[in-house]
Amino acid sequence: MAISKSDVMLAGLSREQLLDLHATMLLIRRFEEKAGEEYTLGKIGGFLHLYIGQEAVATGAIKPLRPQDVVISSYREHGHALVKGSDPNAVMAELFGRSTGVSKGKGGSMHIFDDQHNFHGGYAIVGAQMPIACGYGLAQKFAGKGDITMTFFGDGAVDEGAFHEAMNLAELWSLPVVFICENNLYSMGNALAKAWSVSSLEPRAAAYGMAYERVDGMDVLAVRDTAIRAIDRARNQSKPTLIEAMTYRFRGHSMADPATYRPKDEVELWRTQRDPIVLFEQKLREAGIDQETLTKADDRAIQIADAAAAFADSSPFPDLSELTQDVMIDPTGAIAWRRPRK
Amino acid sequence: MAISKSDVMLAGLSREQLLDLHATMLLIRRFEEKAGEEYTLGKIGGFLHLYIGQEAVATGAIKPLRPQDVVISSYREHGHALVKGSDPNAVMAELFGRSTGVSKGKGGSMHIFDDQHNFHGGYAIVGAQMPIACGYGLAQKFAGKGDITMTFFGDGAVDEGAFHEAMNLAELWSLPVVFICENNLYSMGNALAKAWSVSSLEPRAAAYGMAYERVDGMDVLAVRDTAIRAIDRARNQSKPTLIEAMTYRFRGHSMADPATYRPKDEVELWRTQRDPIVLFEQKLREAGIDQETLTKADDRAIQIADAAAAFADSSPFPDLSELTQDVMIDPTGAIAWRRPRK
Amino acid sequence: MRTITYREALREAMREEMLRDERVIVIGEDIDGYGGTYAVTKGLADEFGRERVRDTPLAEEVIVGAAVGAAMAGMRPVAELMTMNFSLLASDQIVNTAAKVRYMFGGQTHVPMVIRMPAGGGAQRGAQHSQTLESWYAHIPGLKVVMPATPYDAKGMLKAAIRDEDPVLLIEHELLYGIKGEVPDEGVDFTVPLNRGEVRREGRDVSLITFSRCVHLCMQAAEELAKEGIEAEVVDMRCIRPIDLDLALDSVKKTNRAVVVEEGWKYYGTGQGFAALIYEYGFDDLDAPIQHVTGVDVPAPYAKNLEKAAFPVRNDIIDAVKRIVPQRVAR
Amino acid sequence: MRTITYREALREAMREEMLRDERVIVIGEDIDGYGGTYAVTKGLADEFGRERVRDTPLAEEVIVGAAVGAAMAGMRPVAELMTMNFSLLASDQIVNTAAKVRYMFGGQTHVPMVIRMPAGGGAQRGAQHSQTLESWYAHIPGLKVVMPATPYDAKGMLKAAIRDEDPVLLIEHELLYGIKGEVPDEGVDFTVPLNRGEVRREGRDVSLITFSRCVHLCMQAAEELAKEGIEAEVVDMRCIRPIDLDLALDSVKKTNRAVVVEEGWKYYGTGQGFAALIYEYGFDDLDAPIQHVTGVDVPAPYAKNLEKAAFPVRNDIIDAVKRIVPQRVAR
Ligand SMILES: Cc1ncc(C[n+]2csc(CCOP(=O)(O)OP(=O)(O)O)c2C)c(N)n1
Ligand SMILES: Cc1ncc(C[n+]2csc(CCOP(=O)(O)OP(=O)(O)O)c2C)c(N)n1
Ligand SMILES: [Mg+2]
Ligand SMILES: [Mg+2]
Repeated sequence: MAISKSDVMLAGLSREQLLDLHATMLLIRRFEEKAGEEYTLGKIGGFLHLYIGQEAVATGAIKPLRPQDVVISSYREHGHALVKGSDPNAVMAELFGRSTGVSKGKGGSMHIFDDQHNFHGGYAIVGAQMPIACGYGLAQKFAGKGDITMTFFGDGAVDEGAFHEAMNLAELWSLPVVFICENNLYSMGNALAKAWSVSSLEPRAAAYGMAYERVDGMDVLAVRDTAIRAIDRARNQSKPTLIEAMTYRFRGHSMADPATYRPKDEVELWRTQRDPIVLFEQKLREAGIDQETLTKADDRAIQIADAAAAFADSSPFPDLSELTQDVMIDPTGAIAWRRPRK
Repeated sequence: MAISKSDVMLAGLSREQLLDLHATMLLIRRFEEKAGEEYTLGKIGGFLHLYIGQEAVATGAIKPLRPQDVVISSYREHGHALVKGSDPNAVMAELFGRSTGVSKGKGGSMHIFDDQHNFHGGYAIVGAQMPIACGYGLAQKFAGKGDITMTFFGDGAVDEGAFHEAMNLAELWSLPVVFICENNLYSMGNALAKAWSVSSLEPRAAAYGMAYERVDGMDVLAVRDTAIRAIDRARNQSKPTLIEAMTYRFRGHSMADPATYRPKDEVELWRTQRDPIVLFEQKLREAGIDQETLTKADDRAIQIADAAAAFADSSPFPDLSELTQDVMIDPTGAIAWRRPRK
Repeated sequence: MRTITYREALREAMREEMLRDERVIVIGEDIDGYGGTYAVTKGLADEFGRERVRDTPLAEEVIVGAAVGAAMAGMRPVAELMTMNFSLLASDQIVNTAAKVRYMFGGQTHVPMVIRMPAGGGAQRGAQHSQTLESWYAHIPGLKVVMPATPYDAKGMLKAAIRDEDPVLLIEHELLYGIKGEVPDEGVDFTVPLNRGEVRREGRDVSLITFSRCVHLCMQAAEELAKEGIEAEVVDMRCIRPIDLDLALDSVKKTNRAVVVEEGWKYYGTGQGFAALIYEYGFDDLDAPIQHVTGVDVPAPYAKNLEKAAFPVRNDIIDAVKRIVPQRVAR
Repeated sequence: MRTITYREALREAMREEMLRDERVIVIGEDIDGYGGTYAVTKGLADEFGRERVRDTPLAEEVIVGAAVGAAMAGMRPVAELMTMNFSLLASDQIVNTAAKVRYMFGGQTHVPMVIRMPAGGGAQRGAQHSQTLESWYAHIPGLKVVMPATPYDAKGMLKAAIRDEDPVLLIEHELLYGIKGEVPDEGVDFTVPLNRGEVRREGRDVSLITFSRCVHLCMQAAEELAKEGIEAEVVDMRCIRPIDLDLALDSVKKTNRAVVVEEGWKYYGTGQGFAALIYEYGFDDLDAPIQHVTGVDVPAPYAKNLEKAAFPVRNDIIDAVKRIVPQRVAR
């Protein structure tokens, strides 16, 4: 599955494109590390689910999308938003719960939404994003502009009824939706074997007659290749695809999780042998890109992450009037309504 | 799929066994016809879903069960209860909403339950019986007596999230449950092609790694054969099976349904060419059973059905005190509880 | 004005809005092949095509979830759930998605979606098919919940709901589809606001605070009571969320007595919500405790006689009124 | 007596009941591998084995449905839902199966099952993870719904729930797991009845009617008020269904004033149910309208300052009390 040096110039990508993929993965990594730190410092509250280890999936899959395409994800979504174009400052500020956050500080880590970049959430009920993605796909089909929706979810989400209902509808109605399961082998502390009665999603896709590809989620180029095929199928044939990206989260489920349920060597193996950034850098070096360029990119990522935290920390908390804003568009709808008294 | 005369004496069954299958199918047919009449006369209210056309499925599948095994079904369940041993009088009285009904008249046509014969309902939320059946299977597994659960549902139920969650759990936990989908090609007015993204349940079973068999649901001996294999798998290996029984309902979805959505010739074809009772009688005659025996069995079925209706009609309505009985076992739990005043 | 059924009124509302706005689509189980379980959507697929009027698989969670997503993406979906009982399978999408996305995403999106569904008992449909759970959804900020009692309101409120920018649950009643009432001529555009109730009958002695099918029961009870000289005011609350509280308060200010009438279960339900609010804001106007007529606190029984005893009837209302209105000599 | 945490109390309850009755099993998401999201079930799998303590896939509908079926088939399942927010995915099985089978099958079966789940907000978990929806389930005949506020109650009520023959929803609170309190020594068998509340503090001036975490807020408020000479009685209702109505009525008879305190949403919620019942049966005992302290009627915001403003705090209770209790000179 790995793409060797002999591949047409690393999947035919230009140096710029390659470095962009690299920089994007690094941005996520450094952003997430910073977020983790800030959580420990008490700057971020609630749940914080880091994406460290899975960077190649969001990067490889989302980069080939057009700006008008929609991305919908779970609570582990900072990475997806960043790849889709969201401003790191605004994402970090959201984690801090500040008024400058993408969701005005009202959503938090699990509810990033960025209308401008068509990153449409940030859902924290496992599996719930898949039916919603179907609705987006349906609307896009009606609009007829060739826009598509890509939705991300975990291996645990696959067991929810929502997955089943959404898969069936997407195939039945030929919706332009790319479903990407980020199979990181665990749903919280539950290992795959205690959750799935089968060991791959291939038969699950077949259950709906849906196109399926399994891809090494630690190989950003492989993910990109696979995504391009699925995007094309959605855009040009209005057909869904289920992609199973094999990956691993290097940290606990959330910051609250000491993650004792995974064998130490397993974690070590993935971290040391399968780090998507390390693997990609190796390839880039082999393709002749010098270490300095790579290091610079990392410095830049660290800078952005630090700046984002500084921006967030210096941003104001939402005004208290925000508490009752945005419940509904109709201002008489939000509360027990009282008629204006004459 | 048809079983020819040359089969080992019709699947190796004795004359008594064959006639029992025949009588059982006829009982369902005549019982349901009678129920339909009584509904038209206003003796039965609410929804009434007749099983006419599908008799071979319940008969073939349930007959090989032991009394201790549990059967759980949907709202189209009179037939299953009758095969499991329920008294036609008590079932008909339930349809009439009388105190002599199996469920004391409180359940009605959709909520037949007969503890004595381990017919455990009668559920009217499409798909909901499958998770429940998993629970029964789990309890049976704990009990370790080799009892099993068999559950029936329609082709429409397969698209509900409950199906997916139950299949996965049953296989994952190796539960002794036989899942039987009675694929009658329609869920209410919706034809299969407008509901399923695939055309068979085979890939859906494979999605869970579950054993699967498709069977001609109009051939009672074929159903029986298939069921025996599945029952054996459940009883002796504690493993679930998904059986897809191809069948057809000769009437509308419920008595309220004029069933205009099905092509006339399609209905005609099934009724005239694929009637499970006619087909079985043909075989029985070929095997040397005389017409008189068959006619007598039919007379007997008609008698039972008529007697059941007469019994039901002469039974009293539940006492009004029943209204607040049976909500809970704890009498202080049922209502806003008031402390006994000193 | 013409006289049409509640069913026809709903159908006309969808038809007119589909003609007016091509973003309006209708999805649900058997809305085409079967013409809708209660024949509300009959003919729509033929007129508007099977792209805009879509039969779905039996899968309530994705029906509602897809409607929410389509609404967020710019459509105006009307989702039909066969009955409110099945909305439980979609309650997560209703509560955790439809009601919350606007707020939790800081106002960047909204959900102009309608869910239509019949509720209620009284047709021997048994325990799992006779529920009316509007108080569940009316408990949730971010939703609108309305329950029209007449063909006029059915049409006007459904049209308003489809045009509304927020998610609206329009709850019908299985026993109202056949009732007839006056509705403006076709082509006369009108809507009924989703935040106002209506006094159906004026009266000075007691306020009957009610909604949906019970409005009709209350009207009958009021007629009977009038014969005995008791003039009941019938207040059709119609909107459960938001609630037209002042309508109820004004009525109680006049009558000083109230009976809340609903067919659902009593405890933690709609009527207790109404009562608590009337007490909270109209405590001094009340001369007697509010009486409460509700369905009996048990799962709906099937048997005809039990079911009849399980749901409120006209005389329950009359009895409740007489408990708090001083008997007068008929004039 | 010893002092243990609410979390430990719950764990002990399960442990003791599993020792006592081999029909008791525990199922849920991550109750083994992860030791429970809130570490309540930690160690149970090691002690009782992975047959009786079962991690499930993420599939709330089948978790609850299977628990119901297993209960009907003779087991005593305790199902853990990670939080109450996810119970919506299982609400059909709770409402249409667990609550109804006994009735609709004419008393032939019953459902001795417990669903444990934490609810509530206050930890910046955001809109989809901060809900407390007990009034939904307490609306439904056929269920018991209880919400312990102390380690003693947590243990005693969970033990009672496991022994109960009917389906019980035991709703915990995310912010209570760490609190400590006195609980009888291990081995001392005790239960707390599922139909009685408890007066936590006596007082003559006003009744604070509350439950779950708000009991503690009310105790704090009462301490403060006492400094000003106002003696508040804190009534921990504890059981939402069935409700120990007489406990509330007796208190109000004494104080003639009540404030209902809850963290959930106001409209059509638990507190409105309490209030409506107190008015209905204690109308003449009330000298002022019941005040209502609740969460603000919006989805839970994430930002710390907004979240703080969204849920009740001690001072909200104090303010509400002062609105109806005549100020006295401190003695
Ligand atoms: C319906 C529902 N059930 C349970 C949870 C609690 N929960 C949050 S994340 C999670 C694990 C999900 O695992 P997976 O889908 O594999 O995604 P990952 O976290 O590995 O990215 C669980 C159980 C939830 N949020 N929603
Ligand atoms: C969850 C749910 N959705 C919808 C319905 C309404 N309904 C009752 S039966 C039925 C059709 C079911 O079709 P199928 O599963 O094929 O069974 P069949 O009636 O053909 O035996 C529908 C939609 C229901 N009872 N429950
Ligand atoms: Mg995972
Ligand atoms: Mg069918």
